[in-house]
Amino acid sequence: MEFVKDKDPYPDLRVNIGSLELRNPVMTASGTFGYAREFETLVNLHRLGAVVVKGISLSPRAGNPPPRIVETACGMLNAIGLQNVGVRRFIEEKMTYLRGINVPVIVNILGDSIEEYREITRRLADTEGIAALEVNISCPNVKKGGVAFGNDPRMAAAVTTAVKEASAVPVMVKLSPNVSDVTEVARAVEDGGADSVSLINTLIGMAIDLEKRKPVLANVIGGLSGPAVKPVALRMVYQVAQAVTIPVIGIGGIDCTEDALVFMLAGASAIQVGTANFINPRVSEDIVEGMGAWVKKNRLDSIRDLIGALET
Amino acid sequence: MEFVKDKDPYPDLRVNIGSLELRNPVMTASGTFGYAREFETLVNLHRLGAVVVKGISLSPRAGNPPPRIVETACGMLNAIGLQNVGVRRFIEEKMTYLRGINVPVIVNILGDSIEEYREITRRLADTEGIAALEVNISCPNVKKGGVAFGNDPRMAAAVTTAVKEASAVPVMVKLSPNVSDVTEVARAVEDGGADSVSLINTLIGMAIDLEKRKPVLANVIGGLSGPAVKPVALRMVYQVAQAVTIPVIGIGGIDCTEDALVFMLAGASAIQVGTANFINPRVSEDIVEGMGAWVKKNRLDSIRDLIGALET
Amino acid sequence: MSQYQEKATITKFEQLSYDNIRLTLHAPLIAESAKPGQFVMIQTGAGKDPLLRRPFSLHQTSSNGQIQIYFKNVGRGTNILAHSRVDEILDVFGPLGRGFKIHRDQPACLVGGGLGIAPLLFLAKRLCRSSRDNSRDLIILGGRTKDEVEPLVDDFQQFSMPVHCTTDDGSYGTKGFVTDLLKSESVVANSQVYACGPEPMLARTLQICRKKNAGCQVSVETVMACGMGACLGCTVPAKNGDYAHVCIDGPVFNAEDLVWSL
Amino acid sequence: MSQYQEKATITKFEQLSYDNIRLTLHAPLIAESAKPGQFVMIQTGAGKDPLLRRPFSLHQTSSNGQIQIYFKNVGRGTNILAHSRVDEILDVFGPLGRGFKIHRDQPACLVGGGLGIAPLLFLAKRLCRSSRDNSRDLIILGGRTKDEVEPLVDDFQQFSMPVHCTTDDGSYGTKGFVTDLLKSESVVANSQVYACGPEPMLARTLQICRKKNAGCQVSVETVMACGMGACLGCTVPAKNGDYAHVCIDGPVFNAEDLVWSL
Ligand SMILES: Cc1cc2nc3c(=O)[nH]c(=O)nc-3n(C[C@H](O)[C@H](O)[C@H](O)COP(=O)(O)OP(=O)(O)OC[C@H]3O[C@@H](n4cnc5c(N)ncnc54)[C@H](O)[C@@H]3O)c2cc1C
Ligand SMILES: Cc1cc2nc3c(=O)[nH]c(=O)nc-3n(C[C@H](O)[C@H](O)[C@H](O)COP(=O)(O)OP(=O)(O)OC[C@H]3O[C@@H](n4cnc5c(N)ncnc54)[C@H](O)[C@@H]3O)c2cc1C
Ligand SMILES: Cc1cc2nc3c(=O)[nH]c(=O)nc-3n(C[C@H](O)[C@H](O)[C@H](O)COP(=O)(O)O)c2cc1C
Ligand SMILES: Cc1cc2nc3c(=O)[nH]c(=O)nc-3n(C[C@H](O)[C@H](O)[C@H](O)COP(=O)(O)O)c2cc1C
Ligand code: FES
Ligand code: FES
Repeated sequence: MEFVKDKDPYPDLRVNIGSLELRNPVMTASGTFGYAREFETLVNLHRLGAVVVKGISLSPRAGNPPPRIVETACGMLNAIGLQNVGVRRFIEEKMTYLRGINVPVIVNILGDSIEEYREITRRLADTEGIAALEVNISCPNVKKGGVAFGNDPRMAAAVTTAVKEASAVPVMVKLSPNVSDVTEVARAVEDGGADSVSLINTLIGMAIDLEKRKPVLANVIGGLSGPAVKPVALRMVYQVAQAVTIPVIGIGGIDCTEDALVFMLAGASAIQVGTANFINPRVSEDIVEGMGAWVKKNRLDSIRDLIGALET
Repeated sequence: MEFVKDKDPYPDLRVNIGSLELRNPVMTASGTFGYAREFETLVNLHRLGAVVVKGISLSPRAGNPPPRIVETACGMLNAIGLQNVGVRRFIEEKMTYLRGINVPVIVNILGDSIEEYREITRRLADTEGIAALEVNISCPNVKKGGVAFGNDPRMAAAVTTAVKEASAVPVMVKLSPNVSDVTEVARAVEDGGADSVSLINTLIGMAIDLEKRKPVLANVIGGLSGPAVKPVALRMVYQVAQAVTIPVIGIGGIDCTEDALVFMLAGASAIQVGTANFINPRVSEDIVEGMGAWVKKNRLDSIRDLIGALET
Repeated sequence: MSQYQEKATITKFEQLSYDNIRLTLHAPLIAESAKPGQFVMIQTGAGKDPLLRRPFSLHQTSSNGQIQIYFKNVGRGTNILAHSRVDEILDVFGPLGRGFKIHRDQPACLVGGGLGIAPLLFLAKRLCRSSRDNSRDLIILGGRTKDEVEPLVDDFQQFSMPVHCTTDDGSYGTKGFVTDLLKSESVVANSQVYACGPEPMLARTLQICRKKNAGCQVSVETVMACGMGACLGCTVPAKNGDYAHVCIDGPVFNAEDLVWSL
Repeated sequence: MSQYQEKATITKFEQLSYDNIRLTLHAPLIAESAKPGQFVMIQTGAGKDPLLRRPFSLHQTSSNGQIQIYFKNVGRGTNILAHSRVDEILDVFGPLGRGFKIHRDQPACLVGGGLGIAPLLFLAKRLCRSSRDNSRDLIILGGRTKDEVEPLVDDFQQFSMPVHCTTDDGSYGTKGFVTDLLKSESVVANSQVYACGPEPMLARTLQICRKKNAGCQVSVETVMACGMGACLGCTVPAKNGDYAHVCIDGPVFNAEDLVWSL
């Protein structure tokens, strides 16, 4: 799609995720930004590229018993257990606010079965104000949950196709890093009809309390996120960007402008900020500003010139 | 195997790796302790449980061009490229010293083909003073190298069998964390005849220099190690310990006594200290001391009481 | 209920005992809007280890833009703070959570155990400032040893309320637990108890309040990542069957709304 | 060649210019055994970020157990050190690597560019202490601006050797590069040049030495993890086709043994 060289004094940060045009590449990662409202007093939401909301399932989920989180070296483990209000209450209680904040809203969905994925998609299909769906096929926290889909290319493709068929908006599929070959899954979901892929979700990890002789998390295992996982995320984004033709969204340990930009060099058309929102609630907006300043300083026509521009 | 309740005043830290009895569970990880001699002025080598030497190939390898290492958040990436003196010079130049230090020496081997693995094993078979072999089927740094074996259960089993047949000493197989299901590979090498498994090797990662628009490592990708990977390592050790009946050696981000002990709670019969040797060259001996103190403080009969004692 | 992220300069460093430190910070926006029982999230280090902010109750605020936290050095984050110095700058985020609900018409009984004393100073100030009958109010402070209690007594004595102290080892005040005192002390029926401290103490406090049918508000702790309702990590089981989130539904709860192992 | 891991107390903190700091540390074992050109690995932070030690040349050692490092604040690790204070303790590991080979019978020419000046003070001291003819020795110090050079000149002037200075911007000494001076200066043929500084400077120095057929020893830098030959991460291409490891084969090399982009 063509961009009219934009007139305004601001640097051109616009990017395309397939048919979805964003004013800048900075999104917030699912499960780390609530339903956006939590951040309204801290972030100028309308300045973000997009907001990805907490994962939604067909019926409400209470989530895992505590403890649900534990800090690790330069990272954290979480076993929230996909607690969420369910698709009905999401539409009734959350969407009204989300429609008003003038930023593309991407709804992260999850399910136990292809049917559930299809059904949530149907429910959301006739809801106004949703810019895209992000399909979580990779959440490691719920035993019967997404993990199975994310690890099997065929299942991953099947879920993608089911959602794509029922969806009124572009479909972004979120990949799991807990696989031998992430490019294989990426190609499978591309063939399945995905409009884009986002990665990485959390790495499966564990922490143990020596004195108690017990796992720290009630769920035993949890998802690792934060700066610790950035090198793995960057490598996978680089590999996937070369393996598929659809846009790639980079996620994993991003907490500053420089991080965001190296993910774009590796081939990401956009990025998501996750755990960093907990440490600096303003970080997503800070990165948007930082990107603008960087584009100006380096006299780029557009941030798009950076996508995949890595020299190897 | 039975232990005679030991008489000496020291706490009982002895563990068995199959037929191999160690005076304590603390080993040094391959590639992070050179050929032991580098540490002779800093560590009382004879106080360690075992020393695992840098990976040895059939013929010498120059390794990758620089830069080979880069620091990451609570970790580091390395792309040494398996630089080593080759099996002949290893036997001639290194073994004489290693025979003299009164600590079990475990030789880490690698190859491009099953034949190479078998051939190195043969060469080492009639070398005095080797306590065990550790088979690296997982080093992510060399494109044609181990990674293929480590990711394919059948190939992993085949390498294991080849080495086992030619080996005069117990065979420990070192597993890659870059797989969808590490227990599947673990079971495969167990069936292949492995006497024990050690894990994890490094996670494949990448770092990018924004200004240069280039990967920091000349090899583009490298292996992630250090505290950052500990939660992933601990989770995999826990899973593998439940999947196999042979002893498991825990590796990944261990830099203190508490780290070592939680790996044993998760099911490890012994542990290896890697990257931490670079930050505190004395760390392996410190951990041995710390274990002794901990066993005394908690009035355990033996450190062995801790192995797999995690309550879930 | 607005929140602020302030670069707060340390204006005062007080080591009240070997492990217990009180920091005064210049954070005008937080100072102005904070309520007793609310907390702040503080970034303890410059690097990424430790990664997450640490939660601390507001110990006091002042009209000239100062806030205070009172904390114990228990680990990596608090250890860094325990080595901070005047004029250093900390990134402070707050005020967060729901504070104490002040029942103006009921006699107040403040019960603090160990570091649980922290939020009560702020509360006591508010209580005596708000025009109400303080004559039957009461403060009970307890700790393991003298140095957990004594250094704070003066600050509490500035109010019209009587201050009773206990220590587990009897090194200061009455020997025993705050709850022993709470039981024996003639806590007027129908008074409102505001408690903060270790979980067993809070559970015991609730039992006593039930007997005396006094209201019981408690401030509880969990591990936290965000402190603002985004991570859903700070859950505790609630009476109604589902989970409460300490950072937004609390940290102060009506004790009857939570599940206790009594 | 023994190495030591010492908990070294900072005894002196000197900010020689905005970004350039000199630390004096009490590390008797290292001080006693160190040779000019050797380096130490220092743990900059308490936490695990930054994770690895940082390498610094030994700037000076003293008979009373003190060592000095002279460094520039370029990143996270050096920034932490730049904010350290007297009486704080640093974990220092060394002495490491191969230092300069002192050729007693040859006139010495010390050439330092920017932070490359650091190891030369130690070397100059040794050279003038060792009973040899210093009459034809020479010191050339250069930097981008005055504050990279001037603060160190006094220390170098304590020796019998003449000290020449250059700055890129001419704000101090001769305008230009150290190598310009090296060319013009009557560096006696068959003298031994000891150089440390940025790679282009070292390459240029080698070229000049070849013309003047003077010996050329250079101290080079790479990123390092262990500093002691264990990680094999610090490689540079060597003339003989394989790799040299800066931490054990260097950091001081005969320039002719390395590969240069001339
Ligand atoms: C709402 C709230 C208000 C608080 N107010 C205060 C206060 O006013 N004064 C004060 O001293 N402390 C307070 N705490 C507890 C304080 O947050 C912890 O002591 C602190 O996070 C420990 O961080 P650390 O890095 O020093 O310890 P870590 O290294 O993280 O852990 C060291 C030890 O402290 C324990 N610990 C860690 N986090 C907590 C926690 N959140 N609560 C209890 N124990 C913990 C760990 O289990 C571990 O045993 C509060 C906690 C909450 C949730
Ligand atoms: C043998 C040896 C001796 C040295 N002696 C001195 C000395 O006496 N004084 C001094 O100021 N510096 C010296 N250095 C360089 C010093 O080690 C680096 O400046 C330091 O490691 C930077 O760490 P940092 O965390 O502050 O920077 P980082 O945050 O790690 O990196 C910041 C910037 O510094 C650059 N950098 C990182 N490591 C090095 C390195 N090893 N060499 C050059 N640039 C680097 C990075 O590329 C980056 O651009 C020496 C290096 C070596 C190998
Ligand atoms: C507390 C928490 C909750 C999360 N919940 C979800 C979720 O509901 N759905 C999802 O797809 N990913 C979820 N994630 C994963 C993040 O969206 C992101 O992929 C991951 O954390 C890596 O990015 P980061 O390192 O920037 O946090 C969650 C992460 C965290 C830390
Ligand atoms: C510099 C470096 C070199 C390594 N070389 C080898 C090797 O030759 N063979 C091997 O099996 N593992 C090698 N490893 C992997 C380590 O043995 C270990 O499995 C890994 O680093 C995880 O442990 P750690 O986090 O404690 O370092 C190397 C690791 C590092 C950091
Ligand atoms: S701490 Fe994140 S939701 Fe409460
Ligand atoms: S720095 Fe590790 S071998 Fe040189």
